[in-house]
Formats: sequence, C-alpha cells, structure tokens
Amino acid sequence: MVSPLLILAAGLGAAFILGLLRGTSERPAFYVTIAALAAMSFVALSWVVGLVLGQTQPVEILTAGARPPFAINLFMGGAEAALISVVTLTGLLSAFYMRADLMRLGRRAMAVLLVLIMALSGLILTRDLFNLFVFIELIVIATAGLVLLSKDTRALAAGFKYLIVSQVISILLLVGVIFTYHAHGSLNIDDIAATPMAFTGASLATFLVLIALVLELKPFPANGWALDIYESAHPGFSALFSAASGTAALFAADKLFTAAGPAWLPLATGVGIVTFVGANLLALSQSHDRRLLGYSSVGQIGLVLLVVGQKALLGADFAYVAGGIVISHAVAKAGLFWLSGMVKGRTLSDWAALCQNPALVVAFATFIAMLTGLPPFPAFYAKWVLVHEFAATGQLPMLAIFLIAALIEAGVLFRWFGKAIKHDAQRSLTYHLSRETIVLIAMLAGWGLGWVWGALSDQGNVMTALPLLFALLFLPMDILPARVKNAIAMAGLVVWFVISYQDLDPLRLVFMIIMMLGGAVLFLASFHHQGRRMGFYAPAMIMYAGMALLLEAFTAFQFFAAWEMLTIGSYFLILRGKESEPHALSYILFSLGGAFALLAGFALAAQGQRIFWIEDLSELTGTLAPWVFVLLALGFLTKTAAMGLHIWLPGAHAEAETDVSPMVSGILLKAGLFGLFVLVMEMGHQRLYGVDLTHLLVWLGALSAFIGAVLAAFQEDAKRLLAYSSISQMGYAVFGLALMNHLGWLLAMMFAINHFVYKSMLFLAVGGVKERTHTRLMYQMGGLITLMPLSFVSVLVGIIAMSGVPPLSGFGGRWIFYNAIMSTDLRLPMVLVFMAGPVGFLYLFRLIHTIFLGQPKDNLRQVKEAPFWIILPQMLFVAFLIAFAALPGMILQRVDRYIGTLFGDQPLVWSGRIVNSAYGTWNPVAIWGVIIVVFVTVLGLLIWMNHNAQRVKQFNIVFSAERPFKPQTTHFAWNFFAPYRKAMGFLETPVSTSFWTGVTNALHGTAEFSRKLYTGNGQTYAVHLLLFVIAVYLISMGASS
Amino acid sequence: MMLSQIAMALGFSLILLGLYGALTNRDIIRMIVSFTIASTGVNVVLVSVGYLPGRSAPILDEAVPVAEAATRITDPVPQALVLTAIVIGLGVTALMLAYAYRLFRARGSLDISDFTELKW
Amino acid sequence: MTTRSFIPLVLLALLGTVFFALFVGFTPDETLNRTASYYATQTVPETGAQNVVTAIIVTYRGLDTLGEVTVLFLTAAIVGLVLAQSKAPKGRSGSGFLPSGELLTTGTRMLVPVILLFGAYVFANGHLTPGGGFQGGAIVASGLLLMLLADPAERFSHRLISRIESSAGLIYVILGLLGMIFAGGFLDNRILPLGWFGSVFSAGAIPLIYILIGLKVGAEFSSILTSLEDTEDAQ
Amino acid sequence: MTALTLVAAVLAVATLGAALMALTTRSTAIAVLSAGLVSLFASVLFLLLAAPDVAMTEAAIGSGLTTFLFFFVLGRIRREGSK
Amino acid sequence: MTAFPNFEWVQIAYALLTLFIVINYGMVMTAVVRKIGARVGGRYGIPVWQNYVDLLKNIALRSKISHGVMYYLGPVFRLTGGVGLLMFVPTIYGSEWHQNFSYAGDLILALYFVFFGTLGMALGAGESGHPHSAIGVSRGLAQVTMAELPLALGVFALSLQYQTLDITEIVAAQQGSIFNWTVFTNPLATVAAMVAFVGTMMRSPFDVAMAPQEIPIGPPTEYHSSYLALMQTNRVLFPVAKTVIYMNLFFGGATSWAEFAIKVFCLYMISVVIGVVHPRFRVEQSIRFFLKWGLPIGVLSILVV
Repeated sequence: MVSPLLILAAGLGAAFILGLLRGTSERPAFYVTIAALAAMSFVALSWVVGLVLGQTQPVEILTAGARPPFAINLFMGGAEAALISVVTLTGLLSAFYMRADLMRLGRRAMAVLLVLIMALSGLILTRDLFNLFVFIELIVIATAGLVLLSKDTRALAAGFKYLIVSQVISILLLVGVIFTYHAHGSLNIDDIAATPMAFTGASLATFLVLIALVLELKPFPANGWALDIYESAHPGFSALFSAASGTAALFAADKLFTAAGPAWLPLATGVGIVTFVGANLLALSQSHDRRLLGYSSVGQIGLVLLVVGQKALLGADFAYVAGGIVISHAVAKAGLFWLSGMVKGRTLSDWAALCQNPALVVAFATFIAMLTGLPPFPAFYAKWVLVHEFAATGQLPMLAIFLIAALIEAGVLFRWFGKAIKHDAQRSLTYHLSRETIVLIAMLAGWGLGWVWGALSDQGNVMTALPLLFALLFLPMDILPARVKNAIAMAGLVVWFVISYQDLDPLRLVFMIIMMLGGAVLFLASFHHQGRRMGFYAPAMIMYAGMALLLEAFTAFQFFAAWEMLTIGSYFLILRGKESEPHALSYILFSLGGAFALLAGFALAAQGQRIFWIEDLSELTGTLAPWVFVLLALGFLTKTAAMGLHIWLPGAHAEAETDVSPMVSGILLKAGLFGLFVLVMEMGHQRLYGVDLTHLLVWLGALSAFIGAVLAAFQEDAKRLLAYSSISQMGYAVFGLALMNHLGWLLAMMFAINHFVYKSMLFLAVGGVKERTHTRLMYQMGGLITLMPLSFVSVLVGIIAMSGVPPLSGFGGRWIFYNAIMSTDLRLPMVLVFMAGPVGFLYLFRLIHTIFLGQPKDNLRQVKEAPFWIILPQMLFVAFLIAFAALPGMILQRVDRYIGTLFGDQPLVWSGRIVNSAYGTWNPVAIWGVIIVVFVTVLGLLIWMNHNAQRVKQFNIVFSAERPFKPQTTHFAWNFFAPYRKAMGFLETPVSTSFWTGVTNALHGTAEFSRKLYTGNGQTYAVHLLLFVIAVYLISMGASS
Repeated sequence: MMLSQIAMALGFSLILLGLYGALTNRDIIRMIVSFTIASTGVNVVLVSVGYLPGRSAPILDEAVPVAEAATRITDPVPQALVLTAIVIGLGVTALMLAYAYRLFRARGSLDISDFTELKW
Repeated sequence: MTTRSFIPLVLLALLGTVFFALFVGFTPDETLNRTASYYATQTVPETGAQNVVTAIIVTYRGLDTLGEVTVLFLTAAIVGLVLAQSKAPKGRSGSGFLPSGELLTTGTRMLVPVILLFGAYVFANGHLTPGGGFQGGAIVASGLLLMLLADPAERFSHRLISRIESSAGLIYVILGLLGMIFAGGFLDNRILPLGWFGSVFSAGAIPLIYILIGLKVGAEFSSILTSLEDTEDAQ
Repeated sequence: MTALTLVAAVLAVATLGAALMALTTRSTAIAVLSAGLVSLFASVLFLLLAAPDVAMTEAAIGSGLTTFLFFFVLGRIRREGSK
Repeated sequence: MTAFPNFEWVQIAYALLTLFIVINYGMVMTAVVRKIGARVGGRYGIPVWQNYVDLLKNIALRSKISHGVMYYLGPVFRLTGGVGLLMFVPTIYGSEWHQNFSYAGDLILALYFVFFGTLGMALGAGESGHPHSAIGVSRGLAQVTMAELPLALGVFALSLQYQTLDITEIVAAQQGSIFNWTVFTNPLATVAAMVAFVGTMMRSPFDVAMAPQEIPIGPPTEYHSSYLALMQTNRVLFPVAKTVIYMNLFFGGATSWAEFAIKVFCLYMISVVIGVVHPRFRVEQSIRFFLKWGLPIGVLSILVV
C-alpha cells in the first residue's frame, strides 16, 4: 500500500511544480493539477479498498523518525481513507468543473486549489494538535483565495468576513492549544486523551480548543460569514467548501471530542441540535438557491455534530451513522452546488431550467432525497440508527427536536424541488457536457453509496429489493414509448403478484390484490397517453415497489423503508399534476411527518433491539406501549388522511393527473389502512391516562367520515369532491378497525375493497370527463349523459355502490357496519357515522347530477365519450362491483375466516350465498332477484304504456312561464346544497387548515425575523462568534457546576 | 509576580485589546492592525507558558552542555510553535491587506459596514 | 458609550474572565515535561543540532514547518491573484510613502549585499545559533525591500522569484520523501550523516532544509512585497 | 531575578501603552507604527523569556515586514483614493 | 342451501296479493285523508274513488315526450323502490302469506332501500333539464339526510334493545300486550323515529321540497300521463310501505289486515295532523329542527338502552 503521506506530498509537490511552469502555460498547469488530484484520489481510494478487503490494516505514519508524541504522526484508518476519498474526489471533480475559471486565473489558482485539498487531507490524517492548527490555517487561507474565483464582486466582502472570523477562531485555538500542551505535556491527540489532566485550567483549555473547532463548523447562529461565502462563491468552490471542507472539519472536531472525553460530548450534542434546528428553520424563508444550500450545509453539519455528541452512546454504530450522514451530505451538496452552476438565475424557481434535461432532474431528486435521508441512501440508514439510539437511551426530547427539524429541512428542500419542477423556466440552462457528467457522477456515487450502506446495514439492503430495482429500471427505460413502458409496468405488477401471493395471509392477500392487480388494472388507463411520458413510470413503480415491500415487511425497518419508498414515489407522481405544487409539498410534508412518527414509534418500541419484528409489537407492555401506539397510529392516520391530518389530501388528489388520482386515492390510502390493521392487530387496546386509544380512533374515524362527507357536499370541483369523499370513506374504515371486533374489521376490509373499486372508477370517470371538457368545475358541465354514456354508467354504479343503496356492494358494507356496532359498547360516535351516510348520498348525487344531468352547455355540445383506455378499466370495475355485490363471499369469506382465527369467534355464518349474523340476514342474491324482477316488471309496464316516447329538444321545457334559450340560466348546479350550507356551513370552518397555516406562518415568521440577525457586517459576525463562545461557555459552566 | 506571569498577563491584555479594536473599528485597515496586536498577544502568551523560571534558551552550546540540558534549558516546544504562528500570522495579515486593497478598489471605501450586500 | 462599542466591551470582559481563569490556574512548570525533556536529551543524538528549537521545527515538527512554508507560498500566490485581478490605473509605480533620496539609493547599493549575506548566514546556521530559515528569509527579503524603496522603478523578475520559491519547495518535499525511503520517516533529517556536533555541516539535512526554507521564505516575502508594489505591470 | 521582573514589567507597561495608542490614535499610519512597536517590545520580552529564536523572528517579521506591508498597501490606497 | 330458502312459486302470488291490498288500501286511505282535510277546512273535498279515476286516466293517456334514458327510468326506479320496500318487509305478523321476501335481508336492507326510489327519481328529474326539479331534488335531499338521522338512531336503539336486526323478531318481541310495544318499552327511540317519520312524509311543515313543483309547470308536468301513473301508484304505495316499517318497529306490527288498516291509518294521520297545524319550514329551518330535537332525543335513546 502506498504511504498516505504521498497524498500530502503529491498535492504540495504539484503545487510547487506549478510555480516552475511559465505564467502563460495554463493548459499544462491544469493537467498537472488534475494529475495530482487524481493521484491523491487514487491513493485514498486504494486505501479504502485495501482496508475494506482486509488486505491492509490501519496504519500509523511516523514522521521524522521519532515516536509520537515527540514527532508529528498521522493515522490512516477506515474513516480517514473514506473521508479523504470524498475530499480528493470532490476536489478532482470540482477542478474539472471549474476548469474555465482556473484557466482564467492561471496556475496560482490551481496551486491554491491543490494546497486546499492537501490541507484538508492533512486535517483528516494528522494526530497532532498544533499540526491541526497549521492545516486549519492553510485551509482558511486557501479558502480565502479560492473565493476569488467567483466573478461575483460580493465574494470579496464574503472572503474578508471569513478572514476576520478565522482570525478570532485561531486566537482562541492557539490559546487553547498552548494550555492543553501545558496541562498534558503533549501535543499528540491520542496522548492527550491518555494523559490525565495536570492542572485546573485544563478543562478551560480543552473548552477553547473544542469551541474553536466547533466554530470552524459554522454553528448556528455564529455562521453568517459562511452563508455569505456559499452565496457568492463559485459553485465549484462552494461544492468543495461544503462537501470537502465541511467533512474534513467535522472529522477534526470528532477527533478532538474523542480526545477530550465523554464529558464534553454534551457540548457537541447541544451545539449540533441548535445548529440543525436553527439553520433549517432559517432556510425556510430563503429564496436564493446557493444561500439556501448554505443553510442546508450548516444544518447538516450541525446534524453530524449532534451525532458526534452521541458518540459514546452509539458505540460501534458511530462510524456508520456519522459516516452515512457526512458522506450523503458531501455527495448531495457537492452535486447540488455543481448543478447550481448550470442554472443561470439565482432564485429557487430558476431551477425550472433543469426540466430541459431529465437526467439532471433525476440527479436533483437524488440529491434532495439524500439530504432528507430517504431510502435507499446512506442518511436513511443513519437516521434509523440514530433515532433508535435516542429512543433506547431515553433522549426523547432530543428525538422529537431532531425529527421536527428534519421535517423542516424536508420542507425547505421539497418546496424548492416543487418550484423547480413546476415553474416555467425564465432562462435556459448553461449547459456543459463536462458539468453534466460531473453531476451525474455524483448522482451515481450517491446510489452506489446507498448500496454500500445497505450492504453494511444489519437491517437488510433496500437497494437489493427486487421491486425497487425493477422500479429503478424505468429510469434508463424512460426513453421508450409510454405504451411499451406501460405494458412492462403492468406485467411487472402481475408477475410480482403471482410470485408472491402464496405466502400471504388472506388479509395481506386482499391488500396485495388491491395494490398489485388493482394497480395493473389502473395502468390500463395509462395506455391513453401517447409519446414517452417521461418521469411517470419510475415514480409510479417506486410507489408500487414500496407497497409490495410493505406487505411483505416483517421487521420494523423493512416496514419503514417500504413506507418511505411509497411516500416518495407517490410524491413525484402527485407533483406531476398541473397545479399541484403546493399540494404535493403539503403531501410530502404530512407524509414525512407521519413517517417520522412511525420512526419514532418503532424506535420507542425497539428499545435498542437491533432487529425489531413487527409482531413483537404485541409483546410491548408498560407505560411505553400506549405511546408507541399513539405514534404509529399518528403515522398511519396521516396516510389515511384522518380529520385534522387531512389537509394535504384534497389538493393532492384533485390536482393529480387523470390516471394518477385513482392510484393515489384508490390504492395509496390503503397503505395507511394496512398499517393501522397491523397496528391494532398487534397492539390491540392500549390505555393512555385511562383512555382506551382505540376509542379515540373510533371517534377520529367517525369524525372523518362525517366531516369529510359534509365538506365533499360543498365542493364545486369534481375531483376535490371525490377527494373529500375519500377522507370520509377512510374514516369509515378506520372506524371499523377501531371497533376492535370481528365485524368491525370485516367492515374495514369491505371498505378497503369497495373504496378502491368505486373511487378508482369515479376518479377515472371524472378524469375522463375532464380530459374532454378541460374543467373540473361541475357547474360548468351538465347534460353530458348523452355524450358520455359510459362514463355516466360508471358514475351511476359508483354512486349507488358508494351510498350503500341496495343492491350494489356498498350495501354489504352498511350491513356489516350495523352488525358490527351492535356488538360494541361505544355508541356516541355512531351518531356521526349515521349522519355521514346520508350526507354521502348528497355529494354523490351532486356529482352525477351536475355533470351528467341537467342542461348541456353550448361549448360542450361536441365533446366525445372519454378515451377508450380510460373507459376500459371503469367497465371492468363496474363488472366487478356487480359481481361482488351478488357474490361478496368470494372475497370476504376467506378474510372473515382469517379474522375469525384472530378473534376466535365466527359471528357470520356463510350458508351458501346467504350471510347470517347473530342479528340479521343478508341475502345478496335474493335482493338482486327481487329488485331485478320488480324493476323489469315496472319497466315493462311503462314500455307497454308508453312505448313510443321520443327525446325532445333541450329547451323544450318551460319554467316560470319562460322558455330558456341558454343552458347557463337553467342548469342549477352552483352551490347546489345552498340550504344545507346555511344550516351546516359552520362545519366548513377550516379549523385544521387554519391550525396548520398558523404553524407554517409562525415558522416562516420566525425564520424571516431571525435571519435579520445576519446583518452582513463582518464585525457583527465576529461579535456573534464571541457571543456564541461566551454563551456556550456560560451554559457549560452552569451545566457542570 | 513572576516573569512568566507578567508576560502572560500582558499577552492576554494584548489579545483583549486587539479584539476590542477589531470589533469596534470600522476602518478595515485599523481592524487588521488590531488583529496583529492580538496575534502578538497570543505569541506572548505562548512563549510565557513555555518559560521555566530561571532557565536559559534551548541552545546546547558551551554554556549549556548536552548532559545538563534537561535541567538547564527552558521548554523549546512553545517556541517552535510560536515561530510557526508568527509566520502564519504574517501570511494572514498579508492576505487581509490584499483583500482590503481589493475591497477599496471595488467600493472606494474602507468602512466594513459598507460591505453588507450579502446578508440574511 | 454607544451599543456598537458597548456590546464588544461586555463580551470581551466575559472573555477576559475566561482568560483570567486560565491565568489564575497557571503555574509555571518546575521541570521540563516529558516532551520537552525528550527533546532536551534526544535532540543531539537523534538530530545532531545544537539549537533545540531548530531541531524541533525542522525535524520533529517538520510537517508543521512544511505547512508553514506552504502558508507563505499560498499567501504569495493569492496576493498575486488578488492584485493581478485588479489592474491598477496606469501611473507612477512605487509605494510613494517615502521619497527615495540619493542617500538611500547609495546606501542601499552598499547595504544590500551585506544584508543578503547576513540573511544567508542566519539561515545556514539555524541549527547552531538562534535564527534559521524564517528569520534569514525575512532578512533576505528586507534587503530586497530596501532595493524597492531605493528605486521604485526597479523590476524584479517575478519569474526568478517564483522559480526559486517553487524549486525550493519541491526539493523540500522531495527531501521529506527521501526521509521516508532512507530514514525513519517523512522529513527525517538523518538521510545525511549527522556530522560533527557543533559544526556547520552537521545535523544531517537540517542545514539543507533550513537553507531551502530560507530561500523559499525569502522568495515568498519578496513575492508578496513586489506584488503589492507593482501590480499593474505584473501581468 | 527581581531586576528581570522589573524590566519585564516596565516593558509590559510600554507594550500596553503602544497597543492603546494603536487603538486610540486617529491616524492609521501611527496606528501601524504603534503596532510595530508592540511587536518590537514583545520581541524584547521574548529575549527575556529565553526565546532568542522567537525574538529574532518577531522582530524581523512581526515588527519589520508586517509594518512594511501595511505601508505598501496604505500607500497604494492613498494614491488611488486621491485620484 | 340456495339463495332462496323456502322459496316456492306461490310466494309470488302471495306477494302480489299483498301488493294489491296495499295499493288499494293506499288509494282509499289517501283519498279519505284528503277528504277529511277538506271537510275540516269546510270544503266538500274529492270523492274517495278519485285516486282510481286519476290513475286510470293517466294510464290511458299517451305521451311522446322523453328527456332521455334516466328521465324515462326515473318513475321506474321510483316505483321499484316502493314495491321493493314493501317486498322486503313482512306486512302481517304471523301470516305465512304476507311475509313477502323479507328473508332477503333485515331492517338494514329496508332502511337503505328507501333511498333507491329517491335516487332514481332524482336522477330522472335531473335529466329533464328543468331547473326547478334540480332545486327540488337539492332541497329534498338536504332535508332527508337530516330527517333520517333520528330514525337511524331510533332504530339503532331499538335493535340494541331487542338485540336483533330482524323485523319479524322485533315484531314478535312486541306481542302479548300493548305494553310490549316499543312505544311503551322505549318511548325515546319511538319519539326520535317519529320525528323522522313526520319529516319524511313530504307533508307540511317538511314539504318545502315539493315547492318547486307547485309553481305552475314543474316536474309533474314534465312527468305526465303514464309516467305520472307510475308515480301516483308509488305515491299511494310508498307512504304505506314506510308506515308499515314504523308500525312493525314501534307499534307491535299487525297480525291481521284490520289491525294493519287501523294502525297505518292512525300513524299516517299523525303527520297529517301535524301538517295541518304547522306552516312550512324552509330547508335550513327543518335541518336545524332535526338537529335540535331529533338528534338529542335519538342520542338519548341510544344512551339509555
């Protein structure tokens, strides 16, 4: 193995060689630079490989032929090798990236770059305190030099502010170093750690050294200078500053915290969490992309510092966690800064230019996912372990703060992503093939690291999950025509179903059928799309992959990973809608919030167990169990859009594309239901402060069912109406589940199936109408029955089924509902559900009436029936609904028997096609028989009496002695239930919306107010710095005394 | 009070004075001057920490034979560190001065509060 | 007193308490600590240098010194960059804060060689007497400075300076690497024989390295000074 | 011993005086010179503290070269400011 | 076991018989009720056979007008709803003839099947393109949703009380003494249900849904001749069928046609009497009324069971 010293020697040597070249020979100078950086990267990588393969051992490198602590020594271990690889590779890529500017400024700039990379490597390698100082100074000076690469004149001021701050830091550091030396008689870090303190001021000295290192990490709020640099520096350099410098400085801080001993770790924890929270909060009101990236960098580094603070508790996991976050951050941040160099404008929406280049969009999404810690990237695993460690060691406030801040961070990043995807680009991309290549390399590195972290994880590798791989396959396949991809996607879903359905219990099987086969049926509608339809299939398949994995998840980790996957996939899907930007954002925020609640719940439940089986939830006891229940339920209820957590749903479902709405409504919501199923199945009744939590769920379900229905009745937008209806329907299902009896669960299953079918059907029908009429506002339609008869039929069947009118399948749901509530003691919530039923009838009637009945509008006289591919699945659903209504037993009987094994009872007796309960009978075939016979007889009667009726002209009516001549005056549709609104309108008060808006406004207000802290004055920044030092000093004194 | 303590007190005072100057003077050049005073103070502190009362410089010539070195010379390590620190200090000062010049060229002003376009 | 100066005052008062605590807690060592006593006893056998500080700087903490030299190298490069980017308006060059009289010019002509020689002496004898590469380099540079003052129109070859600077640095690095190959580690001075204790040609590679450092530091200081002096023609 | 301490104390007072002067004076040039003086006094103090190497370096670099750097920059700024 | 337990073809005949009796009963009773109303008002009123005359006349009339498929099917849905409701409920307790097809389902089936006709009619009226029909539908639906609530609560209380959803069993439990009737064993549930009963009989004060039809030339004119015949049939059949449910649930059912006739008439008269003495509510007023009176009573009834 080559000596790691060569990394330093190569960097320095090449820098000196550059001085020997002619001043004008930029090109060879650039090659020398590249060659040196490549050599440095090679050495670092070869160490990584060697250490991983076990071909070599970590090595201590002595200099000057003397043993430490008498001479400076370096240490090369796994962490060092990995981080130096990150640093040098970032340097190499950034050098390529900045080629034009480096050439412009000449060999001196290249030398500075080389020295910077060398110094960063040195900072990582060295084990000597003063040597650390020297490298830090080198980094400071080189940074101040490279800031000048920017053509932005403001960079000058930023560089100077940086120098001011660095001066103060180095003063503190030097004083700390010398007193540490005085105390320990040594400058060697390992030696210091091993030597007991010799005098009383030693802790003060340690404090100064640590605080100086912490200040290098740009802690909030003493970091205005760093933000200015991020904003104004050359993006290629900012990539280095964030990825490489941040990484190296973190490692240095970690070294010193290790040496200082566990007593100092709370300092890191405290500063880390404050920084993580503060930076992300302030980032909320940023509109400048690079400054936002700066805030994000600061926040991420704070996060790692937090992890450093947990070092003692994390033990062996420390490297995995900290490494995961550091490396994720380095790759993602470098990638984002490189991307920012290709975007001309500096506002967040200027990133819309990226949309011209799908590969870059994927890269952008990758980086954001890496930063937010989504699977399958390293930070995801890291976050998992970290949260579990918080929970296991009882640091619950920390856990909460961490998750909230992570959520804010996700909000910042996804808000940005949404803007970039949905806005129109004002200016095109500054495109360089080399720059794109560099960005894509970073993206691939991200995926590769995801694989590595997965392989290292003891929880299983997300990247090797077959469904995910299949979904990712659609990224390169995106160049294929949409229909080919569609067929492949359908085939994939069906095949996955076929190969995996045998292992599932009937409950999971039903969900599997809904998700996989139902998904395949829904894909039929996607055949409607011509062309390529870029960016549709990969997210859709990721969502389905998530669901497939969710059903087969047996450990908490598998479950959570699958959950996150389906969340991300659906987010991208929803984001595709035309006006969906704000709704997709609120969707992802609520979903991630819910996911974090899940994470916290699982972590609490695991209590430090490495692998936590879902089924072990049932063994939880004591005061912990109800809290676990609350957290998990909160997570799942977010997905089922229970009242209060629902505000994301209407917009998200309504704005989604025609074939996406049924996916996210009919299928995605079932994931939440499945989660709740698992939860109540494993945990059952839990009491918190004497309240049975399932009772709360019953109430919540009932409330959602009722208010969802009322709100739906007031909508003018057809898809929003259906969206609110979903809230209501899922409320029923939650209600059923929470009844905690056999029939309640059967009810929930029945609703799961029914809701999937009729909601998919209705969304497709309404979507088909929208395709033709180009509006979703119902009062702008009318009389479409003759123009779109098939759509009408599916809506008709849909609403009969949904409102529970016999003979269609909705009635079965109602029948089971009544039987279920007969055997429970809870009575009051029923009132709400009773109310919800007829109100459901209201909105459904409105849907069919205002769209299909009444007077056709002049501008819509020529519309055709919805496209074939959109109609086809609807007709399949119609057929299914009729069959299911007549023969419910074909699905329900198995489920019923399975639920019976769980409860040990069998309240329903299936005799032939008749269902009997303790209370009543349901004979679907007889119902059908009677109704059909009566209906046909009466119809025959009417035809006999009135067989030659002919359709008259549209305006062949008279009302109030007027003959209408235009439909607008006669189509009674807008504010259809006006009296109802007068009486029940108070339910429309947007309580939860105002609550969440209030929260958002408060956060934004805080951000807007607090960021005024950064006055831009270098002196003020220095004052902040000292203020920070003093504050930390006083706090830590107060804490230790 | 002993020699090293006098020196150390002086060093700390210089640091504080320098920092005070750097934080209150708006003129960029004066800020840099203040920083040099502060770094001088740091150097004084460093050397004073390494000073052992009554010992001589760590040079092993005729006055201090090799055999007696351990009992005769003062601690050489802080001195080595200060040497490095001084040179680094010069580097940083030169850099700051160059920056000051460029800033002046850019804005025609040396007032630090004029360079606040980047904020928030 | 305005808040502008009041807040820093309070802050520094608080920082002062930190320093005061350090100050009060400090008691000078009675004996050398283990690191220092190692140097006191082992410097001569291991490096052959008389000046322990030099031995530490050049050998034991050689990596620091390499970094230190690099700091100057960097500074020189960046100052060059900073000033090269902004072309000064055409006009009379020179610092112009001191009139260069006849006396100065003549004095300079006589003094400069002496100064340079003295500088060389200082850095070549660093292992024996106080002084070394840095001090010597500074002296050399001050010679150059004197020339600048005496004749502001005087042009120095940037190319020459930068060549000296770079070659010295390169050789320094190579010497360090040789240490890894032929001796105990990077920058080990024992690649050359330790020689007769107390003579100029002793202490292994220390004099050589110090000469390199001296040259390099001198070149770097000169480079910084000249950059500051005559930017407009530097291009 | 006491004599040494006394000298050191006087030196310290002088150094502090120079530093205060550097901070309080209106003229930047005087401030620069005072700062150089602080360095020079410090280098004398280093001699007292048995650190001749440091003393030399401080004198040559801290008080010498640094002061010149300041004047070079000041000179350029003054020249350009007057234009 | 087949889907039709104990099914014999003769049951169809029995059912038709029930249907025949109920229709005729309804014809006469509604006419008598109108006659009484007129006499109370000091008018002479219609002859009791007037309904038969109207029906025959409408059947005889021919129309060529249709506004579309749903328009055409509207009355069919309507009448199917009425007939079906009757068919799913046992009419005479203990009578083998008049159990109809109640084995197809239980109370829940009846409760939900009520909406079948309503839905069909609303759809048909909607397609007529007449704005008043839409307004009427909107009002009617809005009102009925709240009116049904006390009923649902009352029924729930009732089924909790009897621990069954089977109508026949509920009737059976009320046999023996008049004090076994639900109205005495569970007065709260009965009151709640009766609030709903009054509210859904389309009589004053809850008949504002009909108002748009009263303006000259509304849906009844769109629906004329044979369409109207079907609707008239339903109009005499449906209230009776609905009253039968209430009778069965709260008033001990009927063991003979005579008991049936009396009980149905009395129940029907309740809504008539209330209607005569109360002015019409606006829709939001009636909704508030149900919320203010029906809901609390209903809630109380399920709590005290």
